Amino acid sequence: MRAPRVGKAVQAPGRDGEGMGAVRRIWLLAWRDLRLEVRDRAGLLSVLAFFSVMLFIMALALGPEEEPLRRAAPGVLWVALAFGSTLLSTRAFALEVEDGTLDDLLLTPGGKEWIYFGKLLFQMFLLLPLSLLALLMAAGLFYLPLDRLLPLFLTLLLGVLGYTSVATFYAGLLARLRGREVLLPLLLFSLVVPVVLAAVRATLGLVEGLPLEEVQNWWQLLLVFDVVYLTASALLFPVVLEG
Amino acid sequence: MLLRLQGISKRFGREWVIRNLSFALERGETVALVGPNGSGKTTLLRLMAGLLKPTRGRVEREGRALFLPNPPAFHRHLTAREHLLYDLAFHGREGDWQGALRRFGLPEEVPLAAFSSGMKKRLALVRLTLLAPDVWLLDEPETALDGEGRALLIGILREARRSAGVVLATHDRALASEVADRTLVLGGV
Amino acid sequence: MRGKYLLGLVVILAALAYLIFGGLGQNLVYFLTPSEYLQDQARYQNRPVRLGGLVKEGTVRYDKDRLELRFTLTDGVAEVPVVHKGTPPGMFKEGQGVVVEGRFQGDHFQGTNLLVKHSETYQAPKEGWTPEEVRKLIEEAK
Amino acid sequence: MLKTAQPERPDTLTWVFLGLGLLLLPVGLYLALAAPPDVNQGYLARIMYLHVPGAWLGYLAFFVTFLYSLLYLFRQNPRYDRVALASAEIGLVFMGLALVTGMLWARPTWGVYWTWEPRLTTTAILFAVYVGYFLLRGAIEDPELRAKAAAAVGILGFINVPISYMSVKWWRSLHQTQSIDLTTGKIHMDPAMLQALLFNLLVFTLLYLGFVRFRALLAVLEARREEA
Repeated sequence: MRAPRVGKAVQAPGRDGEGMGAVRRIWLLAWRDLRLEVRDRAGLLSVLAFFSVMLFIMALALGPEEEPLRRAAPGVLWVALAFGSTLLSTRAFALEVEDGTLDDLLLTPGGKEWIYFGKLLFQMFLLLPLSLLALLMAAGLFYLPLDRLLPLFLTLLLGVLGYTSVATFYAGLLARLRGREVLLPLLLFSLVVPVVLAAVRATLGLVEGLPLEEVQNWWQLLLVFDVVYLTASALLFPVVLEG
Repeated sequence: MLLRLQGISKRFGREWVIRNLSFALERGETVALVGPNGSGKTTLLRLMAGLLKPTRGRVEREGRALFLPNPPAFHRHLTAREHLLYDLAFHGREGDWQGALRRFGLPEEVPLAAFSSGMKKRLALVRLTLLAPDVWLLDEPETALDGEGRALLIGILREARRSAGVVLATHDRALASEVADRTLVLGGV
Repeated sequence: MRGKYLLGLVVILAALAYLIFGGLGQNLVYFLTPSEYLQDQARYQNRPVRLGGLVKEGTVRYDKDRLELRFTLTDGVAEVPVVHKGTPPGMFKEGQGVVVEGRFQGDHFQGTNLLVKHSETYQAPKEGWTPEEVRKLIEEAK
Repeated sequence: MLKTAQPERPDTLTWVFLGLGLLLLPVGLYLALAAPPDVNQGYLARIMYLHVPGAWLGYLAFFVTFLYSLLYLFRQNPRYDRVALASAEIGLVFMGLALVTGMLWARPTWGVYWTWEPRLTTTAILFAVYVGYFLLRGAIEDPELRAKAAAAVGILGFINVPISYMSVKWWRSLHQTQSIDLTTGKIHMDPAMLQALLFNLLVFTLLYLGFVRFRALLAVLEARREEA
């Protein structure tokens, strides 16, 4: 894997951590974490194993008839994605906590928002291919029709973003806490139920062949939640992480 | 004035680790922080860095502060080169990382998981010189270093005080008397 | 610093405003009306849906022995015959708004769950009503 | 160690709110029972006098939690955290009351105790968010981290309040829309019923204010014990 070139670090003009400098730092942080995660393997493999085991068991439990399987597929898919991304968001900060490097990030000059966005981007890098994989698996195991792949992918993007925006925030907040693996899903699920609900309904609509205008409303709802959660989390993140 | 603590106290749970302490650090000054284990040296350094908030009192800081923990913290899966490049980028700085690594006798392309604790300590010092903070906060920097490493540390600290302020927590009286302008003694609680 | 929070607040409020005024909602419905059904019958055939409307006056037939309730649901434009297994709920009466859960089967709607929708308007019985009338009214409503 | 002398016992205002609230509670009950029955629902409509104030005070309490959570994050004064905590706790009780009375009301009118209808779903989510708020508080030992984490839930969770409130307007659903519509100012209610409802709303608000002040005081004592 080749990283974007880090050799030519440019001194950010004016105040550190503003403008282009911040965008570059976010990108680099996400890329670095991806690199760490790929080299470590343990976290990535556990998420992958989790996805496949969950989908297999659910398919076994609900099968073998085609119709009930197809109806259950969106729900199963999103629950698997939600749990999987909780695992990943814990990983995003576990990378720093295990090696004791979270302090180094906090001591970088400028605001702390970039850390939030970097960690978020890292998870999106991993989750989007993973969710596509989960979608393909669901197509195989649950007879999920894939003829509207693009709208399905848009739904995945919006849903995963909404979920991850809150998950990243909480994972950061709880990073140093014992028992965070238990606490995180507990906290998250109540907050992101609207997101998961809207995502399931949009997916269901796409699977059942409803016209796009009908699905579009769920997309709008998802978009609103994404924007609100993303903005609020990014603003609150530095406040809760300091001190 | 680089750093000023005004009547700060810090409590963890029910334990007061630091009570009503005031302190000031000027540019060009090196202060040694001494005291027995558990006297709050590390906590004080973290308070100075802004990694902890005091329960009472105020901390004012000018410029960038960096904290070197003991043992130093690095990502195991990165090489020294990668780690330094990311650090430089995150801090928005440039520096001759290759020269610095050579000066400290460290390999560029070996994953840090394979580094000994002495090598990690050296790398941490390289990192600090490259990032060149205004306030250096070092927690027992002399541990795990061999004679050569120790000489390098003293050299670095002397360089640092020209443009920055240094606070180092140490159990090494000889080191403290060699580099420090004054000593801050933390007693038992 | 302050500008950052202000910007965030504006973004959040804009998103919520979009939710309110963005034409969202009318399609995220809890129930269908009969005319919506008739416009696109094929789509709703044999799919679990909720059908909402008013119980048409004079169409309610309740078979006590087979516990079968038949009535016509209307939204003023279109009408759908409904067959529901089970006793009608307390407030069920002609002219009342109801929501039926079930699916379309051939020419009629087979209900599995009958919910009565009441309005947000609360009105006391008019003056001049005799106590008997009020009591009767209340007994009917129970 | 105390910066200011903190009260050991509830102050006069707290007692006034609590006393007045408890004193007026039977009056509110009487008014509710004396209010005329509804044309369609008969005496059933009277559950409204519990249901509506419960839901309103729940929303209000969560709003107060939201406000004080924001204040806490920016001022770091533990007092704000305690008010946020107190308000969330009372809000949860009132919301629970609204949910239970709503279910009791739904069975005879709609025919079911519960259905996954937008208003009910969003209210259930809201309830779950604030249950999560207390689970979180219970799980974190460090008081500052606890307060920060809770404040974050108090802020992020609040977005569900306006959505829950507006859900009956945005979605065509089973739940009736607001009888007293705050967005348009229209009131669809017989004056006699309106009086009884508003009176009960007042009683509940007094009780809420009293409870929050009282609970916040308890939190002060708790914190002091934790520190001592």
